[in-house]
Amino acid sequence: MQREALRVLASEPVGPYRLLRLARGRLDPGMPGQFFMLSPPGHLLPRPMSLCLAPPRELVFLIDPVGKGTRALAEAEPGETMTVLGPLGNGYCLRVEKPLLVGGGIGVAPFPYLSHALGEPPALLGFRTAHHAAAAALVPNAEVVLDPTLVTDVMPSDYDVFACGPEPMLWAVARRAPDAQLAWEAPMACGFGACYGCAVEIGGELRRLCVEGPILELKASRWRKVRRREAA
Amino acid sequence: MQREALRVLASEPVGPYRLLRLARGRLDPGMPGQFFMLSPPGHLLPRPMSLCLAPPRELVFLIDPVGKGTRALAEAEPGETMTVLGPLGNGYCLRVEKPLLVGGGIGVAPFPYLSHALGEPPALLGFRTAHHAAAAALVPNAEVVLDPTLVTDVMPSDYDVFACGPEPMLWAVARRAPDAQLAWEAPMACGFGACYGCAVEIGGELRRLCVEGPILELKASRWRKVRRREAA
Amino acid sequence: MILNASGCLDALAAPDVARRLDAFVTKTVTPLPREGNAPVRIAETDAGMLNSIGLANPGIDRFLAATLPRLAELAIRLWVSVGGFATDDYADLCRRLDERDEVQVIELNLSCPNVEGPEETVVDIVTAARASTGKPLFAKLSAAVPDVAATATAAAEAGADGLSLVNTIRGLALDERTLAPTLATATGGYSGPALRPIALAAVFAAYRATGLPIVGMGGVETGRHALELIAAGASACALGTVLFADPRAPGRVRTELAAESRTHGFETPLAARGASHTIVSSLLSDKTKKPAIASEM
Amino acid sequence: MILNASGCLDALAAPDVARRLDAFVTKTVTPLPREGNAPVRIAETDAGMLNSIGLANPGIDRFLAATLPRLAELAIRLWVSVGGFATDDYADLCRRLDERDEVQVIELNLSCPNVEGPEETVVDIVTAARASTGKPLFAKLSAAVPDVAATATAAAEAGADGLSLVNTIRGLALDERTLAPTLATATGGYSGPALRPIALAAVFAAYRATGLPIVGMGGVETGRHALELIAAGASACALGTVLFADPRAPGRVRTELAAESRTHGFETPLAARGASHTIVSSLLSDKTKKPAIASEM
Ligand SMILES: Cc1cc2nc3c(=O)[nH]c(=O)nc-3n(C[C@H](O)[C@H](O)[C@H](O)COP(=O)(O)OP(=O)(O)OC[C@H]3O[C@@H](n4cnc5c(N)ncnc54)[C@H](O)[C@@H]3O)c2cc1C
Ligand SMILES: Cc1cc2nc3c(=O)[nH]c(=O)nc-3n(C[C@H](O)[C@H](O)[C@H](O)COP(=O)(O)OP(=O)(O)OC[C@H]3O[C@@H](n4cnc5c(N)ncnc54)[C@H](O)[C@@H]3O)c2cc1C
Ligand SMILES: Cc1cc2nc3c(=O)[nH]c(=O)nc-3n(C[C@H](O)[C@H](O)[C@H](O)COP(=O)(O)O)c2cc1C
Ligand SMILES: Cc1cc2nc3c(=O)[nH]c(=O)nc-3n(C[C@H](O)[C@H](O)[C@H](O)COP(=O)(O)O)c2cc1C
Ligand code: FES
Ligand code: FES
Repeated sequence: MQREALRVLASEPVGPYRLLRLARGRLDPGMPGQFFMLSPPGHLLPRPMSLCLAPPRELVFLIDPVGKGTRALAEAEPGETMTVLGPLGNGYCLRVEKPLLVGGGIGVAPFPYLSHALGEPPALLGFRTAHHAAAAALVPNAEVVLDPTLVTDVMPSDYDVFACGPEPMLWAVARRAPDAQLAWEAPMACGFGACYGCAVEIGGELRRLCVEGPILELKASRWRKVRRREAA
Repeated sequence: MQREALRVLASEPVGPYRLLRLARGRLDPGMPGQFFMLSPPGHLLPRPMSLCLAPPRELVFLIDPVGKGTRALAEAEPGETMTVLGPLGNGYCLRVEKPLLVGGGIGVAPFPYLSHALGEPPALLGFRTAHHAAAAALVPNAEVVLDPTLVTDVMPSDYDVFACGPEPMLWAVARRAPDAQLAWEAPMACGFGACYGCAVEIGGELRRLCVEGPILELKASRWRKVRRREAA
Repeated sequence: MILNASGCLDALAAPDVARRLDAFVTKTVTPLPREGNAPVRIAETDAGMLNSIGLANPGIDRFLAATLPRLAELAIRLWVSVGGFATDDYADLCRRLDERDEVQVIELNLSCPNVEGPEETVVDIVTAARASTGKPLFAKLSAAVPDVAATATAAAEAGADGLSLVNTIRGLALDERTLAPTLATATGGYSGPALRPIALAAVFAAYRATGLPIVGMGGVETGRHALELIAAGASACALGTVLFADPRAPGRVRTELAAESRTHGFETPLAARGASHTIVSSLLSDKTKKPAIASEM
Repeated sequence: MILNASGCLDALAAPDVARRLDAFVTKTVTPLPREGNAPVRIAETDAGMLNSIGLANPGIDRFLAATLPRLAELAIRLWVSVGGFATDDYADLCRRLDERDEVQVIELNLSCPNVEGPEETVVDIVTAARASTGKPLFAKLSAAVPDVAATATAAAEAGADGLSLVNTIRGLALDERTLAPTLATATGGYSGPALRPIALAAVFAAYRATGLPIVGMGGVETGRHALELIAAGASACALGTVLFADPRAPGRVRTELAAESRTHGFETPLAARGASHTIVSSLLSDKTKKPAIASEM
């Protein structure tokens, strides 16, 4: 766990998302599926972001500006610095035979780096609109489906599935591929086990996603995720 | 009392002070001795500042960066906007026969505008150092004295004195010229009578300096100023 | 409904500002005149400000004789805030105000941190005040209590018609250079943006506990902030610290509030009252069920 | 002395951070294991954050059997924070900890806003705890009381050896889009920069009232903030919310504090303890005299 103020190299639009390129400094890119805490300028708490790409001397993140913090991250200008902590959490286990990446929306974020590590396996990506699907260009060998088609409608069986996306998608994937490695999300204040804010129910107990996850398999234990409140 | 976001035209060093030039907008410059509330970017409360100069289409302030707020005002960059409220309070009464301006340190701030209104009468200005005395160049017909000489050591009698400066100076001036018009200071949160923060003792009662002042004559009533705490 | 917070506007010094309000709330009036505390009385902090004005006011006699008639000339609704040092003080003040038609509402300041607090409890004071006037009584409470819902309930049961939430909380600022307290009284009342979450929580708890009309306040600067207080349970909103920097806030916040309300699907701001609770309640009842997905697994 | 604030660091998950502290304070341990509250449990606000963790902890049995031995391996001073729902809980917890040499200090959490508070008073709990252990007892108090000096005095008289000030204050945040409470529990504990003036005031009042050792906390982010707490009366300083964004804060704040202290003419940070009071006291005695200038006029 290292922490450093990194220079913003570029912030490029990718559909509705932003690809944020940071100078890597002395930070280690870690394993695919691991994440970093990025401190948005003017905010108290950092925000968790999966590493998207790790070209030489860079760390690259794909950001969906859904709220105050992610908007501030997306608006960072080249030349500014941004404080980054990581890598954090447990990444995907890469020793599988027949990998398939299954993702939805901003869930594609960790896939470019993951795809590279796995030798560019096939990927199946679902998006709300063609505009959002611009992010698919970052993932090699990707097949795209758009709403109302769901990735699980067209997902082949007999693959070792790596999934990342909205919770309903993860549950649907897990029902069809019980061995899938799923990337979960929870609001996080620290990312390194200090705050107990990121609790999800694992094995019948509330546990810290940043310590036990964010990649979790369903098969390991009968577990349920406490449903996050559906706002209105 | 008008309020407007004014454009910063320039911020020029004058010795240790800053001359802040703002586009006047639709604000009235008011009478010499009146003041404006300037909102330092990033701060909750505005800060009171005497109008220093009123060239066409401008409002100009002389700022001594003594604390967080004044530092933020002094650091404003051309092109930024700054919210300004005013003119506020009661200015100097200009119907006098033989005016003399007596000031010390940042107390010279209202004198350029006042001098202009009075037809450039003589001025006697005291400063801590020659560096500070750079501000004297803004005041026509000024004679400068430097520490350890005090303005009251050399102040002639039989003038109608307009004074502005640190409190000990004001008291010393008033002792030698009981009719002097004195410009007082107090911390102010609002400048228009809303907060009761600027209380000073006038006529034996705590009253609002922004409503009754900031220009007060000593002769009008026997009054004492509550001594502001001398820090350490 | 947009009001000023007591002590944050003098309608006689700034009538144009006061006229933009739905009602003007006076600075707290006490039985005897008070000069207030020695200066320095205000200090800015990173996320708010401190004040130690100390209820400077002309006292009830001069208020009734001189101030109230002049306020009445402004032709706006008048709320008079009263404060005292014993139950009898409040009873007397209410009795005196009860005779005056100019006064629409009496706000009982039960919570100023800058004077020695009344020894008697909220219940005693509200009960005594209730017996002394037929005018609507709003109890102004502090959030610096272990359980604001309990205090609110006590005030309601004693006869308060509404609540004003929240007053300032005790804070301290030290001089940059000397580390001496900036205020002459050392500590003072903390107001402004830092209070927002505290005010929201207090309004939320008091609304749930009492359902009474509530004037929400604490760091309101925008229509969004006002809407949040209303969603938490306020029926009106008061502007305090923001007025010092922006005397135009009443008109601005009113416009923003109307727009924000529509953005969130409410025809009027008041239609949003308590909206945050509706969502919570449905959640709470959800919790009694097993999460659907869990039972599937 | 730089500590972490209880609940803001897990020394086992981040041993390198813990080793930079003068003592590590555990998350509050309760008699039985607690999962804590349902998610969402954290929310950022403009000048702070809210949490509703709800004292998630393994319970005293598992803590003593599994956690404490592992913490002891870190070879740092250990403070154990305990919390309960009745006086007996605190007494039992203290008795169990009293037997363990690994424990240097027991902190009594008397103030968590995320669980139903203990019904009995501070006095009862501190008295019971005092009777159950010879270890130093620090009473952790809330600033959400009408008179923190009175609470502090009560804790001191009941036998507390020191005070920890302050815990979080109840706050609420609403979702940007839906206006629903962000936290599943609706309200939560407010911490971070917004608390600074409140914490300073509480430390100032408690120091004056008791003179006890005080761990000051609330929004500390820099050496300057730590020095202010010490000048107000703290003898140590704890880092909470700042650790989430900056796990390097212990070392950084320590360096900054040493430098700031020297800038203000203090050889060590502790030499600044209570400095703000000295200046105040001389002022207060000033006030009894007539201002010199006034008598001249
Ligand atoms: C391990 C991990 C990796 C992540 N990787 C990425 C990534 O690569 N790219 C990316 O854009 N986002 C990623 N996220 C999600 C991202 O962290 C959140 O969207 C962000 O923290 C929201 O902050 P905000 O201030 O913008 O939103 P807020 O204003 O705090 O909230 C906006 C909305 O998002 C919800 N929300 C807040 N935090 C989270 C969260 N952590 N997870 C899910 N919903 C949340 C809120 O409930 C609210 O509805 C990741 C999250 C985790 C836990
Ligand atoms: C009517 C009026 C006109 C003024 N005109 C000018 C002017 O033209 N140019 C100028 O540079 N300054 C002027 N001042 C003073 C200026 O307003 C203060 O220096 C400023 O408010 C300090 O803010 P700060 O945040 O920088 O300092 P802070 O960090 O708040 O305080 C720094 C130091 O200044 C002291 N201080 C704070 N406010 C005041 C105050 N209002 N008066 C005296 N001391 C204070 C504090 O006690 C502290 O010692 C005027 C003040 C008044 C009341
Ligand atoms: C300078 C000042 C003076 C105040 N005077 C009073 C008062 O006389 N009576 C009262 O009930 N509240 C008083 N208050 C508290 C405000 O009415 C309000 O409750 C508090 O400031 C929170 O609102 P805000 O954050 O919008 O300022 C005062 C507040 C300030 C800042
Ligand atoms: C996520 C979180 C969890 C906390 N858990 C506890 C706890 O278990 N026991 C306790 O006494 N205080 C707890 N606190 C309060 C802190 O110890 C501290 O008193 C408070 O956060 C103020 O300090 P800060 O502003 O530096 O965070 C917690 C605070 C936070 C933010
Ligand atoms: S994010 Fe803080 S414990 Fe997981
Ligand atoms: S500055 Fe607010 S009343 Fe004078």
